[in-house]
Amino acid sequence: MTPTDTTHPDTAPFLSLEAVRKTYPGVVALDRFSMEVRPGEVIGLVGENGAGKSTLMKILGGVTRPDSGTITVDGAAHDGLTVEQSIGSGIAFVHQELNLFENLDVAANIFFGREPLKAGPLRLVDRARLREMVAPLLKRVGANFSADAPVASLSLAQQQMVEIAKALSIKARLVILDEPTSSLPMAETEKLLDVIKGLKAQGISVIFISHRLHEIERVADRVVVLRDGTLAGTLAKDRINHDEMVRLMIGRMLKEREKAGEATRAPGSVALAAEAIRTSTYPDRPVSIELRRAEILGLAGLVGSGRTELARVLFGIEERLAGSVTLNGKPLDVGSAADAVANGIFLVPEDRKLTGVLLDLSIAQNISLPNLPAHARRSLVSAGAELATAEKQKKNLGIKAPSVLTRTGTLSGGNQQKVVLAKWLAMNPKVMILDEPTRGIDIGAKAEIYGLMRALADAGVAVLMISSDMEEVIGVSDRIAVMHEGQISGILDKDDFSQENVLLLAVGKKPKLLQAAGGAQ
Amino acid sequence: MSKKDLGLLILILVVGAVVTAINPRFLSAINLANTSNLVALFGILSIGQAFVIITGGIELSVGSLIALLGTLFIDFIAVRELDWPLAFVVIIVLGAVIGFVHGWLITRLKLQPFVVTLCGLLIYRGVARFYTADGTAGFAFGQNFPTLEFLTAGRSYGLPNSFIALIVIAIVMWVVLHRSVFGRYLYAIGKNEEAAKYSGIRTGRVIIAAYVICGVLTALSAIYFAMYTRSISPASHGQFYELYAIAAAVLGGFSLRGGEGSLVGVILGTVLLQELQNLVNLLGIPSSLNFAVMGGVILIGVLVDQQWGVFRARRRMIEATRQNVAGAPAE
Amino acid sequence: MSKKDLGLLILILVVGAVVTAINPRFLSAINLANTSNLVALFGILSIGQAFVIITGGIELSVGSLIALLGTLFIDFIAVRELDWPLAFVVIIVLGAVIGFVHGWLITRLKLQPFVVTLCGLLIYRGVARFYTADGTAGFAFGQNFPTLEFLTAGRSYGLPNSFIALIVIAIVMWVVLHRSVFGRYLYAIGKNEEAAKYSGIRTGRVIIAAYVICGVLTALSAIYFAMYTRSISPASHGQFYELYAIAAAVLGGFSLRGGEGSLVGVILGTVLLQELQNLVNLLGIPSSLNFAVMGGVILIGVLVDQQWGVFRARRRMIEATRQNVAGAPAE
Amino acid sequence: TAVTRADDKPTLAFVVNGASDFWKAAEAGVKKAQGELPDYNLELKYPEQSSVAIQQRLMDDLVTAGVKGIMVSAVDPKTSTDGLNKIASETALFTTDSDAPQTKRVAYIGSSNVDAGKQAAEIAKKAMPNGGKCLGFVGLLGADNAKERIQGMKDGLAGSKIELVDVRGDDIDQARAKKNVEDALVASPDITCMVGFYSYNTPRIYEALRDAGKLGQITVVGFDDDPITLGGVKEGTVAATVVQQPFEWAYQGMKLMAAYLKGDKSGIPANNLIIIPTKIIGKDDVDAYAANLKAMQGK
Ligand SMILES: Nc1ncnc2c1ncn2[C@@H]1O[C@H](COP(=O)(O)OP(=O)(O)OP(=O)(O)O)[C@@H](O)[C@H]1O
Ligand SMILES: Nc1ncnc2c1ncn2[C@@H]1O[C@H](COP(=O)(O)OP(=O)(O)OP(=O)(O)O)[C@@H](O)[C@H]1O
Ligand SMILES: [Mg+2]
Ligand SMILES: [Mg+2]
Repeated sequence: MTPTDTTHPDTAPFLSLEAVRKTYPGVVALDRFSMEVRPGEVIGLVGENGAGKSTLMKILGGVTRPDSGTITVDGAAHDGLTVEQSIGSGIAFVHQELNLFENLDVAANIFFGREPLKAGPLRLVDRARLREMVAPLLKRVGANFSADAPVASLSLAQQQMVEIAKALSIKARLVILDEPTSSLPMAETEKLLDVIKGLKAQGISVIFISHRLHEIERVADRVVVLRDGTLAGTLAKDRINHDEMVRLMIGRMLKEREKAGEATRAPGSVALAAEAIRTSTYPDRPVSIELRRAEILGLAGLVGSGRTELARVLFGIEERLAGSVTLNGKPLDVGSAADAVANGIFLVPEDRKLTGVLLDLSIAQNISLPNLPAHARRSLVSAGAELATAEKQKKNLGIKAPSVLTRTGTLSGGNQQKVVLAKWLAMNPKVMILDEPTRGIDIGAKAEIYGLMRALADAGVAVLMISSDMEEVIGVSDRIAVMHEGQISGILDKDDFSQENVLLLAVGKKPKLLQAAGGAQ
Repeated sequence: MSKKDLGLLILILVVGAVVTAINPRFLSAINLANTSNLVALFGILSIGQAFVIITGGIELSVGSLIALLGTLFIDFIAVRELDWPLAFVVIIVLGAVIGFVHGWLITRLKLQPFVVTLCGLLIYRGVARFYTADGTAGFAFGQNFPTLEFLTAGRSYGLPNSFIALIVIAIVMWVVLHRSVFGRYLYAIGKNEEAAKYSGIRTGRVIIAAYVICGVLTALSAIYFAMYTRSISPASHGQFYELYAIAAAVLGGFSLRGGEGSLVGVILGTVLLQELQNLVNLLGIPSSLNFAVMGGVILIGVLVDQQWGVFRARRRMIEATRQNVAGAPAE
Repeated sequence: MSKKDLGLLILILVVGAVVTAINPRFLSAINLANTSNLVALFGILSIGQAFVIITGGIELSVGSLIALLGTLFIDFIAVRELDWPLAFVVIIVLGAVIGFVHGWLITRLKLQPFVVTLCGLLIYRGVARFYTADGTAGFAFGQNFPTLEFLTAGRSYGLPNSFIALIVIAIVMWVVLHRSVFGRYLYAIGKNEEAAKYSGIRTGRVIIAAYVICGVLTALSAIYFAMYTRSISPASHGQFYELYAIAAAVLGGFSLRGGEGSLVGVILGTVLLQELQNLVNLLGIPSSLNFAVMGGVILIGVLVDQQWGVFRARRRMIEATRQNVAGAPAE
Repeated sequence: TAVTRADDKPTLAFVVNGASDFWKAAEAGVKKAQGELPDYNLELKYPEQSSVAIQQRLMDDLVTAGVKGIMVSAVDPKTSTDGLNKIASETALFTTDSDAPQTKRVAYIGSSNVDAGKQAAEIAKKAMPNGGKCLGFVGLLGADNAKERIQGMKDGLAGSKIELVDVRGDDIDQARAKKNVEDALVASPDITCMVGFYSYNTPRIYEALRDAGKLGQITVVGFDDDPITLGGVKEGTVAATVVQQPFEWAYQGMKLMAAYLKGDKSGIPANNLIIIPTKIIGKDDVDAYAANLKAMQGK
């Protein structure tokens, strides 16, 4: 395949990569990769999970060194960059995994490493100026929190915004955004896309990585597609479209678009019901929700609307302050995640690195962990049983890894997510709660996960899917519940699904319903 | 046996060979028996510590506990004239209860292990000293407990019975740590407690169990130590033993961050430490250098292990690269 | 001053009031001067420890370092008859070098702080004991160093000069920790070293600097302690002082996980610990209970702090609920 | 211990150098003196650790608390001159156990460690007329009392065919104390005599020898009066032991101090030294000594 590159033939690239190669033990993450960045262009970078996108960006950010190849910045060739060189060359980097200091406030985080100083040898921080400098940045990303807020008190999405503000604060020539929207809901995503356009207008280049191809379609001037660590092709502005990107990414057309398929059976009886429960974030807002068997209930809402909190309470990780929960009509006391698991209520958490998987354990050990007694005889773990289960799940879910004994930490994000799913699928779910299940997951895997969710529902499992991706919520759910400031503001039936309705409910307004009798109140 | 453990074993053998060359009595049956007795006493202690360290915790109070429980044990049987099996059970139960309280404070009240057990270190010794009014707990002359003494300080077939006890305990604990569901939970919690919780493990209970195991083994070794010295000044008995136990675990490849280490390792670590102490006496090195020798060897051991790891990782990477290059044309 | 520090201050004042009620001599000028002198000595030590703890590290060797550096200092000026300012500088530089080596081993060779400094604990005391052949380092009868003695053990306006030194050091270190870029990096590294690295901070250098600061302050307090006792048996001098320093930091709100704590906190922690020691002696509590009292108070302090946090969070929640119920009809 | 109040009867304190059973007899002496001195509060104080700084701190606090007289067994008397002088300037300071002659202390009451060492040499010479090789065991090699006892013994042995080859330290860790004896039996099989310089060393020697089946084959010279030591003496497996008389130090010392504070200085000799000699306890005296000890301790 010959890469075609027709953008901006007139402006000279200020940054270029030549034949870059990077290997990890047993994996070639990047090979024979070349690419150029010109001033003021927005490059969309796409590829399946594990294609090497983050690796590439880490090389540009100076976090990892390539094994071979050259990086040329302003005519100077390097074997690899250091973080300082990278920052010095005007490269700002928002990492895929968040890198904030919870014990510092927002302002300190944004200008971390570049604090304005008072005069004098002591290198004291000029706190007044710092605050002045932060205010416009927060406004630009549309933050709803103050510069003095400790980062520990922010939600994941809000932290994502801090990261973006941080990247904007650098007088950058190139801003790298590694999946910045993966945990951003609709409104904030819009703002981010505007920010990208603004950067472009100022002549700043952007490399934008996302698995949400429609976002790429909207802002990219050029799309670079990675497959298995090599350049699969480049698409000029006029050739950027969904199907073409998918074809280059996975080497064939995807039959199904990212949908879960229609329900094949009618929703069953209520499986899990929560009645007037209160969470610690919104102790004043009782929430009630019913999950039916054989149904995918989508849960939408704005940042910090309390969806994750609800999921955590249902899973028993967080304390329930009030209210009751019933499973199949019987009262249920979930005091801990162990109780939930024992009752077949499983959670795929939002933050897989910290809570989803144990990065240091092998795939097999991760999969067997919640159900270890079943893989043991007389309390002694049977390695054979463990491997058998893992192999089966690896095959079922198509987990890409050298073997089930591979350390989970070396897998790409998408494959890690599949490991999380695998451990629950290996058991017998009654209720499956998925918090942003496709966060950071490539399009092929997404389709697979949607398929899995549908298969679960078809098998009679009650599925609750929390998602900030509008297309996903509408495309996958059988019903959609929307949360607004800690409460369910309405439930939409399939006929009433529309972006507008979900957004209206998310900001606490009434939706436009086909039948006046349905859903929300 | 892992490569790490093998390295440690080789170190132990090399040191042993050098000492034997200088003073062949090192290998005499009596010296081996003496040393293996102390290996047993410290080994039991260190296995307990290892169970806590693997969860990412630490138990600093074991030295003080050895003083307190030893004092109580001797007081029970020598002064209060309890039957020794009863006293034995009471002490073990006390160890378990103290371990439970530590675990409970750490998991339920979310205090840091270092803080809880540091307070334990201060409190238990104080209580022991108060209990004897800063005196000594010991047996009267001629006071004898033949069965107890045989079990703790006696020998069978030339082997100290304490060492036989260590072997039994080590085998049981090896199975628990490396083969059982509980052991797997310990490792998982040590690696990432939060994620273990999200996998439905009752992490609190598992951690408490680890502290209880540590408490029980510490109590057991407290009894052994008491029967070895037969006299206890609570102000100094067992001082710094937590450091011995931690050092043995660290030498044996445990990471204080949790989630790493093997049972064989901690035993080998104990053996090396006792070998060093033995060596200082046998070679007539000034006693003042005892600790310095210990510190130096631990540092060198850890350094070599670390540098060896770096070297191996680098070599593996180079090999992987080579393989890939070789495999490339075939694609 | 944070709420945590305020709580500690109140505790100190309450304890002080109770002690005064029982024995009014607690507030006598001489007692306050004696106690503030020890607060100064331990305070300087604890500030150093705090800088290391904030990075998520720990420095266990300070007790042994105090023995080693104190021994050398007295030996230099009393036996080798170096000029004391020269000896002073040499000791401070030695402290810095040792701190540097610790930091270097931890950051460059990636050893765990606990392990490195545990080895330090063992080695430095051994070296000190070897240096004096297990003897005592002390001044000959009538040997006097008026200026040095005035600076270290003298008083100005009734205040011990050591305490004045502590105040100066505390102010400087407060600015460094809470207002400077370096201080901010320390907090950041303590919380998330990886992220700090990604932000282009040379985390290695910052951490090494923290250990150097700790080494320098430890060396300084070693000199103060030497001039306070004027005699050092390296086998016991400074034993357990690392625990005092760590305890002061923990009482002062530091987390051993790093990234938390304030300079005011560690000073207040030191004051409370010294107040407790003073109280035990003044109220005629058996000294055997000294450590137990210390341990008990630390445990209670940490527990109250922890439970108070939980309680406040819950109260806030209940209030929020109530507000909402009240506000509901208005919606 | 009673709470010391500012307005109470004057308090006299006996400050020891560390926690040890050795001082139990002194406690008994203080108790007996208390019975005869109703106008005073007598206290015996243990510092929580055997260290100069902590003992100094304890004495500073006692002075603050209004103590009128202190009798101290200083941790490090030779070099603590200034600290002790500071105390002496505010209260009547007496030293015991080991003297600090360069300080302004009123008097020293105790025994001579050098003499005690010489007595140990006497025991050895009597038990081994044909000479032999001795190995010593002690807690803190650097401590003054250890150094003086060792020196005294060496002086006493000078000219005889007995030699003190080495002294091993154990940092007051009893497990190490016992292991040191075990290791010594392995490392130097030609040893014919062992000396326990600290009170707990002799019992550890006794037990290690018993475990090794060598009781009676090796001459044991003891110090102090641990029950096991006395038992060994009685049994004949410990040649003899050199005992100090802390009971007398405390009893006589406290009475002397009380008299001194009342202005009666007649009890203080010109050289300010009140030596209560150490005694050798052999097989013949051991029963009487043990009975007396028991009576003193009120057991
Ligand atoms: N530290 C590491 N050690 C070993 N292998 C690694 C490491 N980091 C990445 N890899 C491997 O390198 C390959 C590329 O990973 P990379 O993170 O660049 O993928 P990605 O395209 O960003 O995927 P995603 O969309 O899931 O984020 C993967 O196979 C991954 O398993
Ligand atoms: N660790 C935390 N400490 C304090 N407040 C938090 C924390 N995590 C989240 N919050 C707050 O709790 C509220 C609800 O957050 P939650 O994560 O449940 O929302 P969500 O609807 O899942 O949104 P998101 O899209 O961010 O996941 C938000 O206001 C957020 O600021
Ligand atoms: Mg990635
Ligand atoms: Mg969420």
